[in-house]
Amino acid sequence: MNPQTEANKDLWKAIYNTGDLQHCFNCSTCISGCPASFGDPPLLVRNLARKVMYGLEEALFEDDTPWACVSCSRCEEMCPMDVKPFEMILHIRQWQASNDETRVPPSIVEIYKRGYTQAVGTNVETRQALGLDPLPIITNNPEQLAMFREMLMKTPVIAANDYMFGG
Amino acid sequence: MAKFSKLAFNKGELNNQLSAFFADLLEKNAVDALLAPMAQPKKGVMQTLVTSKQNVAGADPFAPVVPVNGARLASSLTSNPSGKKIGMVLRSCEVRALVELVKLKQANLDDVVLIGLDCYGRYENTDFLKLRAAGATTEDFLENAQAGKTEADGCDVAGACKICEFPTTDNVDIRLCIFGAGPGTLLIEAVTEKGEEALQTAGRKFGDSPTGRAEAVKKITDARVAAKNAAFAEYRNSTNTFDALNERLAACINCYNCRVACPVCYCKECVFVTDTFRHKGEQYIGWASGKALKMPADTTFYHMTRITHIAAFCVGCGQCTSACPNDIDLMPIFRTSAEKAQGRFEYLAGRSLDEPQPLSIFDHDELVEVTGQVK
Amino acid sequence: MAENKPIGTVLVAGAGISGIKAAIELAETGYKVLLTDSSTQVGGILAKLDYQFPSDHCGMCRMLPMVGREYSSEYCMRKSLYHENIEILPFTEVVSVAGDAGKYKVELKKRARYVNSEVCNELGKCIEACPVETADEFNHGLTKRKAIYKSVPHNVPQLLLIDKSVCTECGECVKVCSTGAINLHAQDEVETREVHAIVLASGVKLYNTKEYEDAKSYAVSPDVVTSLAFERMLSGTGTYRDGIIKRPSDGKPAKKIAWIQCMGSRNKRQNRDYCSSVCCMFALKEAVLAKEKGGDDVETTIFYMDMRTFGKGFQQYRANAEEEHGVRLVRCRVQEVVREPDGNLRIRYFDPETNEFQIAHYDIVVMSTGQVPFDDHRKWAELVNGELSPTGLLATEKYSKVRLAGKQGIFMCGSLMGLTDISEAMASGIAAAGEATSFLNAIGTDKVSFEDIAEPVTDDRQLPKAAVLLCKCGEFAGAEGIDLEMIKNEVMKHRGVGTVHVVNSICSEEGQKEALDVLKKAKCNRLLIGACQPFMYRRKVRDIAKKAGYNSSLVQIFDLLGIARRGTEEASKLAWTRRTITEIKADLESIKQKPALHVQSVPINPTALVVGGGIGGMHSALSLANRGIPVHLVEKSGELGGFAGNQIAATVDGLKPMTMAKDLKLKVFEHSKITVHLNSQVAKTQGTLGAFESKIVSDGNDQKTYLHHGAVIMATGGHEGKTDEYGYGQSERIVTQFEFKQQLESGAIDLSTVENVVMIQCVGSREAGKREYCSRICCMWAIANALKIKEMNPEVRVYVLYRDIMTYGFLEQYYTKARAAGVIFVNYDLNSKPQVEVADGMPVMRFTENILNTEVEISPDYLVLSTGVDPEATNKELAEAFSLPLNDDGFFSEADSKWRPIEFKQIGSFLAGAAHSPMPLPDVIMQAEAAAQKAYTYLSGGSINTARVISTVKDALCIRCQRCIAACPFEARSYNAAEHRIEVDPAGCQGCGMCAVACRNNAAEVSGWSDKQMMSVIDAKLADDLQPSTAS
Amino acid sequence: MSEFEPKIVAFFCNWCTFTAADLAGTSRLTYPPNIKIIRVMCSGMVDPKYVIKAFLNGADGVLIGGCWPGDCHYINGNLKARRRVALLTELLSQYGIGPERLWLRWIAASEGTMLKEVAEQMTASIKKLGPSELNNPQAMVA
Repeated sequence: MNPQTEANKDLWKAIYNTGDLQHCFNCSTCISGCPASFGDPPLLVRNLARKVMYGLEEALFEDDTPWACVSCSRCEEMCPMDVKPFEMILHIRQWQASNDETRVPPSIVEIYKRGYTQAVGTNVETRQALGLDPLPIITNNPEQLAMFREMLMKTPVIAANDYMFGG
Repeated sequence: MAKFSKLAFNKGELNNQLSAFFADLLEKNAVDALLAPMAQPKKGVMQTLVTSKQNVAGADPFAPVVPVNGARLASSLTSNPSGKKIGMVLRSCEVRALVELVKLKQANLDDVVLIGLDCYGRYENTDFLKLRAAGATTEDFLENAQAGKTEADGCDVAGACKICEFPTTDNVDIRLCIFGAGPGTLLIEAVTEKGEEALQTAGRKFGDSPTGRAEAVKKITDARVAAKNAAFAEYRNSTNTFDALNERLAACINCYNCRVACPVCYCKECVFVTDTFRHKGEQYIGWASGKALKMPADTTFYHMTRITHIAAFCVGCGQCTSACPNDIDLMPIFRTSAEKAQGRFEYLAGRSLDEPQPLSIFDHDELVEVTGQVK
Repeated sequence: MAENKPIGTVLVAGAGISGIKAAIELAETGYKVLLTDSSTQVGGILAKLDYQFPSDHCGMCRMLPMVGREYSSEYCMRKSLYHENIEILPFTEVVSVAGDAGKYKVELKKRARYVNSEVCNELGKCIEACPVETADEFNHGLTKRKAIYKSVPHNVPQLLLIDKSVCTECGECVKVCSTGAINLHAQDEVETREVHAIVLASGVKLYNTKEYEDAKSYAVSPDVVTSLAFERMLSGTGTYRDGIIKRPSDGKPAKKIAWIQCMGSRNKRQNRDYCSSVCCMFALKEAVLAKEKGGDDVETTIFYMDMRTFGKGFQQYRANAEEEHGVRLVRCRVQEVVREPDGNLRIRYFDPETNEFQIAHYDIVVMSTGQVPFDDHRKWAELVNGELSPTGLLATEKYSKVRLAGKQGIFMCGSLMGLTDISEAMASGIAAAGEATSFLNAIGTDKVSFEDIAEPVTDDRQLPKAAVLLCKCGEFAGAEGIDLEMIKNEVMKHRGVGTVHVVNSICSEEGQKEALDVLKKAKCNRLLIGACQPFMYRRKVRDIAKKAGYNSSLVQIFDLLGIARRGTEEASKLAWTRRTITEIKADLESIKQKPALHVQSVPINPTALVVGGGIGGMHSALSLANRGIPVHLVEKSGELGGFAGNQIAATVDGLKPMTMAKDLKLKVFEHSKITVHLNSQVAKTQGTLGAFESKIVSDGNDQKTYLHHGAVIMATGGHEGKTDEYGYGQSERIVTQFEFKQQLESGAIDLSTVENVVMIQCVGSREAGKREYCSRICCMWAIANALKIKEMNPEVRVYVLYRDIMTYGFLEQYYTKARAAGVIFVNYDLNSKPQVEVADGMPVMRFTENILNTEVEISPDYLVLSTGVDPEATNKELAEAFSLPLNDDGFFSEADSKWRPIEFKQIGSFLAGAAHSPMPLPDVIMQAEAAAQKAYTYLSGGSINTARVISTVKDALCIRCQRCIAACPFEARSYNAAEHRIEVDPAGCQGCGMCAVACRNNAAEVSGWSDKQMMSVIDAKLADDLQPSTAS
Repeated sequence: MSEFEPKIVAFFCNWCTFTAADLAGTSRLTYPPNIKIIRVMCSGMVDPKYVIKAFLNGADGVLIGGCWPGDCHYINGNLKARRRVALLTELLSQYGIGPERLWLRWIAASEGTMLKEVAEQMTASIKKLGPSELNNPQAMVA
């Protein structure tokens, strides 16, 4: 690869503009304990940081591994140079999603629709059996749900792809 | 390729031819002076230093006698160099001792042309004089020796020579070769450039070939080695306790003559004659209390200490045995110890000028077995 | 009568090795020293280390004085330290510092130890009786100790103390103590002392895994230990007496050991953005030792980020560790250690070689813990109201590592300056002492005169007649005592004994008075005293003997208490009494044969020769000249200043070498005591300490001058390395770091037209067959240039291809700053070196981006090569001229890489700066100051007292075989060709006796250790104990 | 005669082994009294004459204690001592005094326990070997 031709050296400004990224000295602490690095292909946060540093736009664009991150933030806890790699992962996801709507994860549609990505509040009988009141889920409270949807619509990813959310 | 120059001689003419050769060396300034065994006016053959050709007439290098090991003489001549180029005619034990003395800064070979002799061995000095008086000649000795017989009416060559595995000389510039040279012929070999140059200035022509020399040398060496191994084994089995050693040294009177004769015992004054060993009366009484103290004391102590001092340098010339007024055969004591000591450090006395002597060097990671401790 | 100026006194706070070195240097120069330490033992961290690299062994005693050695202790420093001018106060803290420069009042709190060591006979009964057991912090809790304990296993005498935090005051110990040494209610004592200067050497607080939370994910099992704890596991006196390394949890021998580097260091998140400098070498050494002690089947792995082997000989040690000992280095910092149910420790790491994750199991994991310096600095800043620098450390004067900013008369050294390795601690200790002596000299304090009480001239021909005194102090009355009366009668009969007298406690005033009377009456000429702890009272006993007319070299003290104590258990009192008699008779034989020895006074030409007029050379010259020592400064070029002084305007850490050099040049030329010889070179030097003669050849007018001087300082410096690699010379866009800096500063490079700059580190360095050492400063040069580029034009892309970035210590923050500025650091190793071609005058490069595992092609506008530092070519000729050794890399070889870094083996010659090895400017100046101080110690007196016990040559016996010259480890013997005899340098000789053994007939002999003496001692020792001695 | 008590002459280097002996003394590690300690400045100072003198005067064993290679205060004294002991054992073993009677051991200053072990091992092994032939009154002391 030739950084003079195939790289956008200011890519990091577009993706993760806190200046923390530059502190990375590739010590591999983040990846040696990362649960997602067991996957195939493994999530290598160190390599993502490197790609951002070099400005390898296409390679980063097609890279699916940021989505494998389970947000356990171990990398953030242990990074000696405070690069906050978990933050970087989120920023990469945002950057990918805002430039390619296929990246928008279906779970956002779920959140928009039902306020949660997973079925919540379905365990009514068990809670009653245990003498607990039912969960105050947002779908039982339409105004809140509307306010919630209005707020979501203001976020760039949803605003740019309003067709997905029954506009 | 070694260069040989033949010196033919009719019967009885060996010494004359050699004198002529030495005279050429001097006359044509191949060397400024020559140290060679020569017949003395009255009797016997001794190393003699001459500077002009008319004095070499008595040359008799192959006379089977070495009254004093030549290394000691070479040391006196060169430790404070004369500035003159000296030719020295020496046998293998003398050259090997000299190599050790050079490393001990007691001799300097820069202006020396070493002329090595093939050696069948030497008689004790008294025996030699007796044989010469009875008319034996050097050539008779050489012929008998070539036929393997060194014994002559009751006398034989020294014990050290019988077991000496170095009949020929190394580290020399010129060699006078008689092994395997056939009757009436002697080959002068130029070993180093210095040797070759000296021979050329003396007008020698090269081109002859030493047919049969290698086999002859091998034959003699193998016989000597076998004799040595037998002698060492016999000594080591018989004398393996201090008691046995004391018995062998029983006749010793601490006259220290063996030290004087030894070429590699280079101290000006032996520590045993310095005040370190001039004890007080109370000390003798202390040692004798409850024991029987043979006087003079420090006999075994002297011999054991001398062994530690020269074990690394001993070349097995046998002069210690020859020098002992009470006929103690010291040579086996020193040669067996020397073989073990030099063997332990893979060192051989007299082998090479640039091989460091065992106790002058040491290494951080060697001899771990001595303490047997891993870090 | 000149008004008597006070004797200069210096407080050295902290008795680690740098504190000890500063104290010894000051004491040797003639000043009084108060050496305090908060712990009970002398030696600091080093008391715990049995092994130091590169020899992988100790060697601490090699820092004891060489010339004035008989004024100090001459035995292993783990036992204890003693010097006539040093007063050691253990377990003592500095509470307050009042007054200012030259007149300080310091308040010292001697903390209560509850055990009075003056009387304690260390029988150890109290320790056995004590019921309380707690973790022994000396072995990092791997072993146990009692409430009353010996703080350091190998100190003699043992300073016992009670740990009141665990002591239940049950009084068991008091009951069993036979000397009443224990007082449970002792109080701290506070004492105020006046000193003229202070040297702070309190060392550094070490990171420990309990206190700091970033260690939580590693310290998961007792088998995860710190590097210091691991040292205790290696030590013979440590946790496992047999030295075999076992797992602390279950004692199983450890066969697989891992080290994790940078524990607590290089961690911006925990705001410890610094490197602790020594842990990499620590780990390499421990790995090598683990294999040597544990056996070949021990596997050692070190997880690291940069293997920082920047010092002299460090890189070669690493290469040897990898090749000879198979230590495996893995460039990956691990996130956690997991303890498996079976106790094994699991580590998952990303292996750069295979580019895959690996999981490995280890018996022991060692955390290479570094330093946490800041609290000590705050404490000292308050105490001496000094300033703190932005990095949180005590601020120092510009260019100086040892002079505190704005605090005249207060200096610091050792790891207080930031964790240092041993050779730097030594150099800083000597430099601090140097600055202190300059200060004491300036404020006009006086020195101790070493002339002892006049040495009585005894008639050597007198028959030896010995007086024997046996000290009977309190505890001999105890059960295990020996029968002094029987000894008295028996020894009286021995020939040559004048009197035998039992004295009551020689340590007390009355005892000493009684002894003096006995000695005066007895009219003997030799004295043998049986006392306890012989080394404690040696000076007092010698003074008594001299007052009574005895020559002090004929006084011998033997440890009567030691012999008595050994006889406590099994043997009967009678058997031990007879053995004591044999010991006494052996000592009698020894002193009977001993000649009276006298101190020789060697005249010293108090002039110094400094070779090399760079910043280091000029600094040494000025430091000496300011103390009245005339200096000849010889410089081979036409001007002073050297490489840094003439060609480096500014450095990244704000130093201005050229301005500093201009100022130094001015001072040097103005100084009346300094004679400068430009365009001159030393052709030949002969002589020894105090009497050197050097032939100087000045090519200017080709005349030879002969200089006479007493000492030599080699400050020959170095210059940027040369190379022909990576296309250097084929394009003016391929330049060295220094050339790039020149062109950048001169404006020859217009950065606005530049897009990409690539730098390559370790060009022709750290490679077999080339420069096999690390030049220590080129990483900083590269980073400085990179930061300069980014500052002038942030748009320029800068790549630095490196193998290990050597920004040790607090230079790490510049590495962080460079990355933050966008510089991209790309790691390469020897089998994937970058490729460079030159196409129409421009460099075209290909290198491997090892993180993304792809090939990168780039044609940079500039390719900058870090070519390291070469020694001066003239070192070879100078080495021959001075017959001083060079190492294989072409730098001068110092006497001892650790313990005598700025001295040569040959006494009187010193070295500093790049002559020793490449180093940054502040270190050059520190070594220059240290070299000046060493020279000053010997030159200041005009003459020096040699030791009594030195080698002599009896010319009559000497055959000049020169075996003794090769045998002398200190090159203190030479062959004088003109006079054809062997000469001994009386100041250089250390009395080791190796020449005497090499000499066959005692022509060479060490006075006081003659063969005659030794053999009579052997006789005496072998004489039957039981046999009543005969009339002799 | 009571049980054979060997006499062992021990040359201890002042810097390491003598300190270890001191340390063994103070930390109650008593070692057998058969060891007769002679202090020398360095193991490199032990002249072969001393070892021979000791054996000829009836010593049953000679122990030389030195610093570990690399620890020597005089840099290489111990290495020279090791060569001399190697030479001595070669020469003396011919007359019945082999490596089992002439020991060289590295004992560092902090290894009090090692000193105790070495002293005990040597005393025991020479007790087993029996007295040296020169240690009986009838032997003619030459």
